Amino acid sequence: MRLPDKTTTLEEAVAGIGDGAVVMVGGFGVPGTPFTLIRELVRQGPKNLTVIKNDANETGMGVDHLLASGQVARLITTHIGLNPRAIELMNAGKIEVEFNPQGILAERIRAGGAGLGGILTDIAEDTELARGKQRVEIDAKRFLVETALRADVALIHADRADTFGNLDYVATARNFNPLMAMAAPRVIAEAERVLALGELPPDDVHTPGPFVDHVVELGALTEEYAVVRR
Amino acid sequence: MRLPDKTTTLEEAVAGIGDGAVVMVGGFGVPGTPFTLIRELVRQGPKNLTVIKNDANETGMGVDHLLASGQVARLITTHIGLNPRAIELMNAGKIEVEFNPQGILAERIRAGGAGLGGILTDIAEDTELARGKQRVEIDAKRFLVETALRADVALIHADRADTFGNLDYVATARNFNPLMAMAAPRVIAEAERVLALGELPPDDVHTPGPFVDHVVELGALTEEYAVVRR
Amino acid sequence: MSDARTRMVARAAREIEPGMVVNLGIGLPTKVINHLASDFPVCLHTENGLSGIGPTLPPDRADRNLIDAGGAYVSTVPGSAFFDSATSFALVRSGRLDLTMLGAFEVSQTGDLANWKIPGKFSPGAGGGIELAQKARRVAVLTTQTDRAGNPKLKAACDLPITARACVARVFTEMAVIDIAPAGFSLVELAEGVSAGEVAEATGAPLILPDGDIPTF
Amino acid sequence: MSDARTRMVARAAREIEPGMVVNLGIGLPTKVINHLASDFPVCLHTENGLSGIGPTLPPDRADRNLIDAGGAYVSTVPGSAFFDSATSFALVRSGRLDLTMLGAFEVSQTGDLANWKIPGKFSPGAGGGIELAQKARRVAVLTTQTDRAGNPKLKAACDLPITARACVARVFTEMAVIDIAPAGFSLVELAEGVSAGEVAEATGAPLILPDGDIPTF
Repeated sequence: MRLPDKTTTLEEAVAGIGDGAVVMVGGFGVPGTPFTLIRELVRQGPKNLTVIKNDANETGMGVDHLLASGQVARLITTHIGLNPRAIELMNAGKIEVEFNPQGILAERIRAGGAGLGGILTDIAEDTELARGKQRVEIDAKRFLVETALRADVALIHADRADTFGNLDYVATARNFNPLMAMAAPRVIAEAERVLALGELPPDDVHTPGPFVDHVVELGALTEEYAVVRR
Repeated sequence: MRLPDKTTTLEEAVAGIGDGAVVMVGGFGVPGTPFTLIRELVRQGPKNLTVIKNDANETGMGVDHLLASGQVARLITTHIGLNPRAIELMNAGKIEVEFNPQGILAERIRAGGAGLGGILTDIAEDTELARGKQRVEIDAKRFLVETALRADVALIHADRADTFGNLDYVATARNFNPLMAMAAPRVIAEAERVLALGELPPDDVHTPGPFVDHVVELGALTEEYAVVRR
Repeated sequence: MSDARTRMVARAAREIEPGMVVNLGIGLPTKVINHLASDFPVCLHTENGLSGIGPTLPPDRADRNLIDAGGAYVSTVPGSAFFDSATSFALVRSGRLDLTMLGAFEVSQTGDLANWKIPGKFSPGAGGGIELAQKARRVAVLTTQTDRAGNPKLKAACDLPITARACVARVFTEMAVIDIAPAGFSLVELAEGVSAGEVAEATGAPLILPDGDIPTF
Repeated sequence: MSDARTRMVARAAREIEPGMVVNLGIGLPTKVINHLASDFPVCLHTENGLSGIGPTLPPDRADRNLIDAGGAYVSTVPGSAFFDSATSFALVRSGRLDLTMLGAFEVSQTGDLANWKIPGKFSPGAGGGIELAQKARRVAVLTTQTDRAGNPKLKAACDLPITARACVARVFTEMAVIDIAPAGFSLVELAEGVSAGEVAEATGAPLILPDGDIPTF
């Protein structure tokens, strides 16, 4: 037995994402954002996307390119304060934005990745974010039903991958990546380095290969990866 | 700033677990079972315990000592087929046993560790394990409510710990340990090696130190750790 | 293992397609691993937290921390990964398990599976069986055609508590390969030297025969 | 930063007890780190996935993959750990965060906090603020006593959308330390040179004064 090879080209990895697709995008600010996969998604041009990402990056970076090209219809997120374009599009009614408490977004994605229907939480009960949500009582305590989130495709940035799609992340570039890498039937990982099988220690793998469909090795990193402008 | 030291003795780590306590115990079969902490719990002798563990180990090993000493009133588990004493005590009505699907037990513990009220799942809907459980509908699909599990104390076996309580596990000794290490207000970890701060690479930590309260270094391993009798 | 059982396990191994992620249940299914070529592209999963199982090891070469869900000492292959029990079943429930092969006490003609409990006799708990049966993309059963008393294990309906409903796609026995078709049990292949009539007789519900020749294994 | 603000931040830093796990929110709270001694036993957490924050780094020594939740380049200390966003908030929601210090638009006399939205003006999303406010074992607020227009931020009730109800235990301003007591805002300490009357005037609800001398900071 040997583990299958999932390496492919950038173009093929991203090919066939259709109009109306739901796309999860890893990253929290710059670290862990799959800038190269996003650029290719802009180049290939599917429209009317629902994007699920912690934030909207900053002007001229990452998800902002998808907003600028008009490919995004809906954004499920936690905080977009660093992207004036996202706020402007939201206020003008040109994109729909759904805000989640950050850890609840993480849990909803994880629930999708874990094949659950949702989770029960008391977070945000007293706030406007709880409006319209279903309640369940357990032992006389009331919980909000937060539904699981899955996507058609997840775009992941890893530090290292092996050819089977085992991934690891570095420092705070981990964030939403391992959660999203479980929550779509098609998971595309860009990696700063792609290693031969056996070069990632099995105890240190953050995302096991069975969750991953395509592995793309990055060449020299573009400027986006290195810049935090604030 | 430096991270606090949580190392202590075996006796002090386990001290004060009261009668009626709910105790989570890591491990799947032999790997990851905290045999030394269990022995100390037997020695200190609290009664009427609820034990949450994947399995009941085998005769003369691990949880079986707690069963033999009559300290267990209730067992929340997935499979006890390798422990005849557990089955006998269950059939005689001397312990109460609650069976869970294995991955649902894992998720219920994780939900407790994540501060959630529970999870929604379609697992076991058609089986007797679903009896009496609450249902929730999402988009016309029916889910079981599986409530979160927390314990008063969690007994964890790690391969390596540092003095702050960062833990890592090896091979299939990981299993339920990192989940249980989140799900109790008092988490006691035995470790085969205790390292100085900075010796565990921060990207490779499996259980972050803030979840852990006490760290006990194991001396020479007893025979239980090395035997798989089947 | 008898020749008939070895042939059955070898046949079941051919069910695994290149690139699949596969979980092999305790008992007969685990033996399938012995029939996979060393260069066959497949990822074997075990629910206690490993993707990329390698060959079973003898005790003197075993790692005390490296077992499968049945407690057998196993090994890894290049590219293996370890993970916790929540992640392991996340993989199962979210559709990443292409195939599982399980043992059975009973299989119904609608694909219900009973393999975890015999009331009053055997109640050790379901372990991970319910999730494997309910959520693997394809569930195959490896079992003897009849129990020790000679009663068919393939029945119109399960009498024992079920593990999951309508989950089994195909059954491998020492006598035959039988699909769960919309109309019921459907004979696909025969073991060498076994007749369709013998299989029908050892099946506890109508057995649909294919048109034309029946392949053998 | 003005002297008054520096004193306020230094005073807030004394709120941290040895052994605590602490999350410092964006803005003023982050500055608290500069007032912690290098041998002080504490674990600083940031919700984007790090326990054990070290000193803030200048851009030329920054690691592009190592930021805090506010986007500032940070460093690690010996014994740091990285984790994903689900684990990070598991730590918050399950009671492992002993203390969080947050900024505020408004704090009510019952401890309600509003710090995420100004309808029609500022709606960037709540980020991780709701969970920090709702689930940290102790929530302290660092804020100016009044907004730029001179309106009190400490009020009988919040007018803005709230982040969490009845969560704030103590408020640090450039003028005073004020507790949320069962009966309302309760003066604990005064900044040097500030009188209790001045604080009461800059507070939008009754201010309870302690018996006897009021300590200063």
